[in-house]
Amino acid sequence: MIQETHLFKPFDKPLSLVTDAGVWNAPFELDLPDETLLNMYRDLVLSRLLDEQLGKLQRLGKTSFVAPNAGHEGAHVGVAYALRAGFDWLFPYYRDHGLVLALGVPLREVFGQTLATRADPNKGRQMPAHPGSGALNVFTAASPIASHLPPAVGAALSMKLRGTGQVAVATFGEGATSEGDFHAAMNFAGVQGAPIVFVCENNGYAISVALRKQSGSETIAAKAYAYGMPGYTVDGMDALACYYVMQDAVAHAREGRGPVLVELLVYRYGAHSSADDDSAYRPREEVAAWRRRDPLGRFRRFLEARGLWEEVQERGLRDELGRTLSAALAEAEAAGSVPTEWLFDDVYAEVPDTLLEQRESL
Amino acid sequence: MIQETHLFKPFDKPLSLVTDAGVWNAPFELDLPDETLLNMYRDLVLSRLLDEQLGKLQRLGKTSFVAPNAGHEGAHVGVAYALRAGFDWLFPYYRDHGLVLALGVPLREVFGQTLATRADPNKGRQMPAHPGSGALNVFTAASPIASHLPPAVGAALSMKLRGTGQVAVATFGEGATSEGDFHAAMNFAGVQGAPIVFVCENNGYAISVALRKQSGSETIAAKAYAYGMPGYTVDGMDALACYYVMQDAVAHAREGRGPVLVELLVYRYGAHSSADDDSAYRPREEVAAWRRRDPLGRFRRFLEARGLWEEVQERGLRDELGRTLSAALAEAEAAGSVPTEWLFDDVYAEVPDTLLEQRESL
Amino acid sequence: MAQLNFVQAITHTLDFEMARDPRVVLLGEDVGKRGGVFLASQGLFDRYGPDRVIDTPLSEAAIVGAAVGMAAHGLRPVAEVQFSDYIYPGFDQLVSQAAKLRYRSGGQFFAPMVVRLPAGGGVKGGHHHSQNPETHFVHTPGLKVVYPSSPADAKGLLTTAIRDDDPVVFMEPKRLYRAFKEEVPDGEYAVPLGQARVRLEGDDVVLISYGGSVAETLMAAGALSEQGVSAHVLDLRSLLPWDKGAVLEAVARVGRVVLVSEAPKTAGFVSEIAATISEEILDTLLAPPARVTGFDTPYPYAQDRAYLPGVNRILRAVQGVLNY
Amino acid sequence: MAQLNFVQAITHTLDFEMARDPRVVLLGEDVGKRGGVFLASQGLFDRYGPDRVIDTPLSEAAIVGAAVGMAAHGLRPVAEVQFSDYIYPGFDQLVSQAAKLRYRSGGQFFAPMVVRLPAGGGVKGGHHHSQNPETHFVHTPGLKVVYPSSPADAKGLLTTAIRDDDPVVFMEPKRLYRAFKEEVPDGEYAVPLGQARVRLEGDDVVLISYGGSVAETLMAAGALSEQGVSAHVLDLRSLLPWDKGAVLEAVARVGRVVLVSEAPKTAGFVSEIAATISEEILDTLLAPPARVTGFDTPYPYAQDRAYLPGVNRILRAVQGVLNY
Ligand SMILES: Cc1ncc(C[n+]2csc(CCOP(=O)(O)OP(=O)(O)O)c2C)c(N)n1
Ligand SMILES: Cc1ncc(C[n+]2csc(CCOP(=O)(O)OP(=O)(O)O)c2C)c(N)n1
Ligand SMILES: [Mg+2]
Ligand SMILES: [Mg+2]
Repeated sequence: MIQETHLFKPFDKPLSLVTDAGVWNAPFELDLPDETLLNMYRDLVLSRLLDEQLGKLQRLGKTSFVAPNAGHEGAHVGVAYALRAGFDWLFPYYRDHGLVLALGVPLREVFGQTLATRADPNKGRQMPAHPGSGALNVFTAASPIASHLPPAVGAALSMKLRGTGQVAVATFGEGATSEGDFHAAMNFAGVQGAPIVFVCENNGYAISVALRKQSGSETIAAKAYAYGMPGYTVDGMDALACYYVMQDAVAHAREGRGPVLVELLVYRYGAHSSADDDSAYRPREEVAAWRRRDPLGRFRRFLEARGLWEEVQERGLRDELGRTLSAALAEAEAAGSVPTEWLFDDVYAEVPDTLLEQRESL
Repeated sequence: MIQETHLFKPFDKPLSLVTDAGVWNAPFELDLPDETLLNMYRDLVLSRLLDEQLGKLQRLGKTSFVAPNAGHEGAHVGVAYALRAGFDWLFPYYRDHGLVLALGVPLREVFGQTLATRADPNKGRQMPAHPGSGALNVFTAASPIASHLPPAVGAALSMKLRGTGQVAVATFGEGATSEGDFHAAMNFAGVQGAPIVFVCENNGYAISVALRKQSGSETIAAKAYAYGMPGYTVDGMDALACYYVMQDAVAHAREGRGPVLVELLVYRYGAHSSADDDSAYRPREEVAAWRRRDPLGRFRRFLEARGLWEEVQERGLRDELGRTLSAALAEAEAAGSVPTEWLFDDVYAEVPDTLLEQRESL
Repeated sequence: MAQLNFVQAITHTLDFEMARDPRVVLLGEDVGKRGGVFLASQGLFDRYGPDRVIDTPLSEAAIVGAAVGMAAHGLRPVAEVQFSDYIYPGFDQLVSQAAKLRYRSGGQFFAPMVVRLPAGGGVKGGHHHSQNPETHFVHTPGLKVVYPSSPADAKGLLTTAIRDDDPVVFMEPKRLYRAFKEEVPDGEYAVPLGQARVRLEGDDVVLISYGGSVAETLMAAGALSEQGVSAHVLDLRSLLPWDKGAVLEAVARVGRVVLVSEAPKTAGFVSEIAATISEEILDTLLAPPARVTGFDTPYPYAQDRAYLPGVNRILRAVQGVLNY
Repeated sequence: MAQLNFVQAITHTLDFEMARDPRVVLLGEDVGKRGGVFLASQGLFDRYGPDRVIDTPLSEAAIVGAAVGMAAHGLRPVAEVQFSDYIYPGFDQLVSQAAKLRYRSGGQFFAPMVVRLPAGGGVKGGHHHSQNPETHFVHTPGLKVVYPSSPADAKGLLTTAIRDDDPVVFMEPKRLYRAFKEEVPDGEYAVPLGQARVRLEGDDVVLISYGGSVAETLMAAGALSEQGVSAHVLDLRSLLPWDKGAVLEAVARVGRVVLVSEAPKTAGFVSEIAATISEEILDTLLAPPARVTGFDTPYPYAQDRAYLPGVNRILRAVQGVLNY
């Protein structure tokens, strides 16, 4: 849908399809069924509610850490809907709960990972905000920034070599673009024409470091030139713009035309994490201004304008999702905490003698 | 001299000032005194003769390793003449003998480094082709590709912070642009506006790997965009084009306008090193075609066209340089080989007890 | 004398050294306005400005590598890597550039720099906010390695590290950052590298540790003393150079030793101490040198505390050594 | 059976495994047409094409990291890093991704991959073409580490490494690449990891080594035998897992041991063996375990041979142990 004319050019405006007022404003017809639009909205709201819920858990001392997603939901939903869930591979980072949820990772598992209970298929090995699902090809997130990008390229190369028709999608913040691993991955993908879409959730800050201290280029998308691939800059608060650009980018990769870089301009409303206080480095007015561009509000106005949504549905949805969240949380807690002995499993395919001995010494 | 209009744009032709026939063909007047032109030519020839001499030493078994420079001389001389020797800092790589010579590193030291004699101010610690000079601010070359680039940026930042008016120049091959360190260095320099010129000696191959398998971008200079700095592509077989572009780039950096990336298109006539056989991966016709564009021949025709050079001078110069080389080699050999005990020095500012013990155990 | 916790001692020392020597500059992720994620540089941006407290892009290679060049050019950079687990993207700069610059250039260039690394577990950080990579540094000729366990030592050793003419990896046990306060000398205070500190005098068993584990080691010593066992506790403080003299003297005198470290067991730094002890004073040993260490697994999240060599595991090892 | 040198054994094994299993792919700098700078993949590009023998850009992070993703996705990549000294730019991918993938994902994802590393000194390579970084790998839970010393072992262990479901760092002593030939089985031939090889039976002293140093160790054993001293020589072959059983059995029986390794001394892998020996069989020791290693300096150029633990240094250590 997005034509070659939208291919990134320096100083282009970010691509947007729905106005702040919720009006469809694109050079092509909307071609999504109402049901899909409603599901998208549901996922936007679910992600926001999950975020609030996780914040509560952390403040209650039930979990050690939270990485707020609020403000990224439009990007998350747009990316998730462009993928073939369980077929394509997703390489997410720690600020992607909304994305993995929309892709189908069960809430129970997200809570399980947050609380390190047996409900976490990753066995409670990592800090909260590191989701992963073998069943859904969601490559378990790792903390070292950008370190998942070279593996994502490797998986994409494997897809290409074996002609599986799959695509790899990797997400990361704009801070991640400064790491050598970003460069190594982009460059190898570019040279090999690997079927991968690099998705930068550019929220303007890496913890406290603002974009202009992070990167000399005007945009993140501009970096695509250095690797001979197309780059797009997109209004990341516009879920449909994210979706349509991603859909094209994924098709581009799937058709064997090589990798794409997509930059989604978002904002994190909250602090970097539960360990951060952002008041030292971000003006409150800036946060407020971005909040007015909220992806949920815009999508809701869009639905309302099309006659698909009313206040009563909103209340119903929020009630229902609230119950879903509580039920999933209860399930995750009920699964029980991860046993100490699991500490020694999965270092290797088989537990070696040294670790058996060490397990004894506990 | 080189105007903003020459600033790199994708698909620009490489910048050239002297035609293959040796005719000055630039949009501005040549402003170099004859003496400088003659010195440049002398340095071009000296570098070529040194290269031949080192090849011989290696074939005779007198040294273990050689990294041929032939084909890079135009770039080397152009870069060297744009620097303030002994004031600015140079961060060279292993294919830069011509460059360090033209900057003033004594031939004796180059031979000393090659033969690991006491004539090497670096004390014979590294393989041949790793020059360095504290006296001339030539940061001793290290083998890991691109690893000198972050230190070069650090030095440039120090120059900026302290307002010394110096500039750092770092050279590297096009293969080096794939390393994460290249990216880390370019990005940090771009953000900080560090006074550094990145000079890529693009000879089209990294050992056997051709450019199109190395990098997805059309040119190396195009990568400058990703870091918000200007990038130039230059005919690296044209010493004067290299010089004038470098002069502008160095001025740009010195005036506080930030870093620049300069790509010099060259070719290495020989194999990657004395350990390489290039016939497996490079067609002979390609090598022959590039040899016809030789920087020495072009510069000589240029001098001849201006009435500055004749066959008799050529013979005189080559004889003189031959003698200079022999004398320097003899001096370097006479200095005597590096003593075994030096093995334990310079690990730390002072030799620690552990190393004193280990020295005893020899 | 002020009562400071560990991280306050770091801030105070950085401030002291920056005021004293204009060549000292800080660089790292979030070290500016934010004051670092652990607030180790809090207030210094306001005091010394963006030229001396430099927020870097998110690249450890840029941080460590730029520090090398700054140092070679005459500054005294103190680089912060946000967690020691994130040294790896900058590892090549550390081992190939920082550690080898003086050697490869025959002493023409050198890199007087400090790399500060908040390290160690016990903070529910999972495997990328808990590791103890000191062995990698100790095994890299050209580096010096320090790992203090208390606020006063932090000041004394950071002062020395900043003034040292060689690259120093300065590790900080992050779980002790705010654990306790102690008197830290206000003015000039430098502790030489390579000197262990006797934390407790004793005759029945020698306990050797460093960094975060000194806390558990001292607790174990306390428990032992209640049982009438007198432990001699050595806090190494500096790992390269490490205080062979103090270790051999104490072990030779007592004959029994337990080495405590959070790092994974296999080929960890304390293996070096054990090897040296058996190499040099075998005949004085009344029992085999025992190691109590982290496990040979990635650092876990759920079992954060179980991974650490805790008091119980130390006591069991001491029993083994005493009953041998 | 064919007479092959070390590097030929590697090529032969890669060919054998690629023919056998279409999931096996090679990647690295110059591994294609050029066949690798040591010619370890010579001919394989012509045979298997650019999809299975992949020339990569000059980035070890890309090489190691892409191998992780390929492996997780179902291939069996064999990555070549041109010299082991150049693993460092890819070190984070090795320790943070390859080593921890299975663990962090609770076994949902894993990386069956091999990273081949031409390693070691004695080739006039200076400090960046001579290093022995095995200790870094051995100290990284999640990795397996192999370092054979002969063509037949190279085949047997590379076969096992490629088929292993965990990431294996496969080190190759480059100075032995063309040093000698031996019989290498033509067909199926796999040597399990974790089994030392007795290179010589003996009763007076145990010599333990691996990789390139096995050559000098055997020469020293030859010299000893002429002096009437019978050495028991163990070639570890595999460093993680390492064959504790064989080591403890031999040392307990003989009572005297010398450990030989090219890596720098401090906190090197053999320190682990010395520590384990003294921890587990202290009372069987008739002399302190001795180490003969590389020096705690960067690897030099001019003194290339002096750096290596040569026959003389080994013999001196044996004398020390015998005369104790
Ligand atoms: C290699 C590495 N260095 C440092 C960190 C610490 N760290 C965690 S998140 C973060 C900022 C990331 O910013 P960005 O990529 O923009 O993502 P965002 O959090 O804004 O979504 C940093 C520096 C890390 N996790 N990994
Ligand atoms: C980190 C690292 N990886 C690999 C190598 C091995 N190596 C030495 S030179 C070289 C090719 C460099 O090519 P390029 O940068 O284009 O420079 P050129 O030799 O063509 O001048 C390689 C791969 C190295 N020295 N360092
Ligand atoms: Mg961000
Ligand atoms: Mg090249």
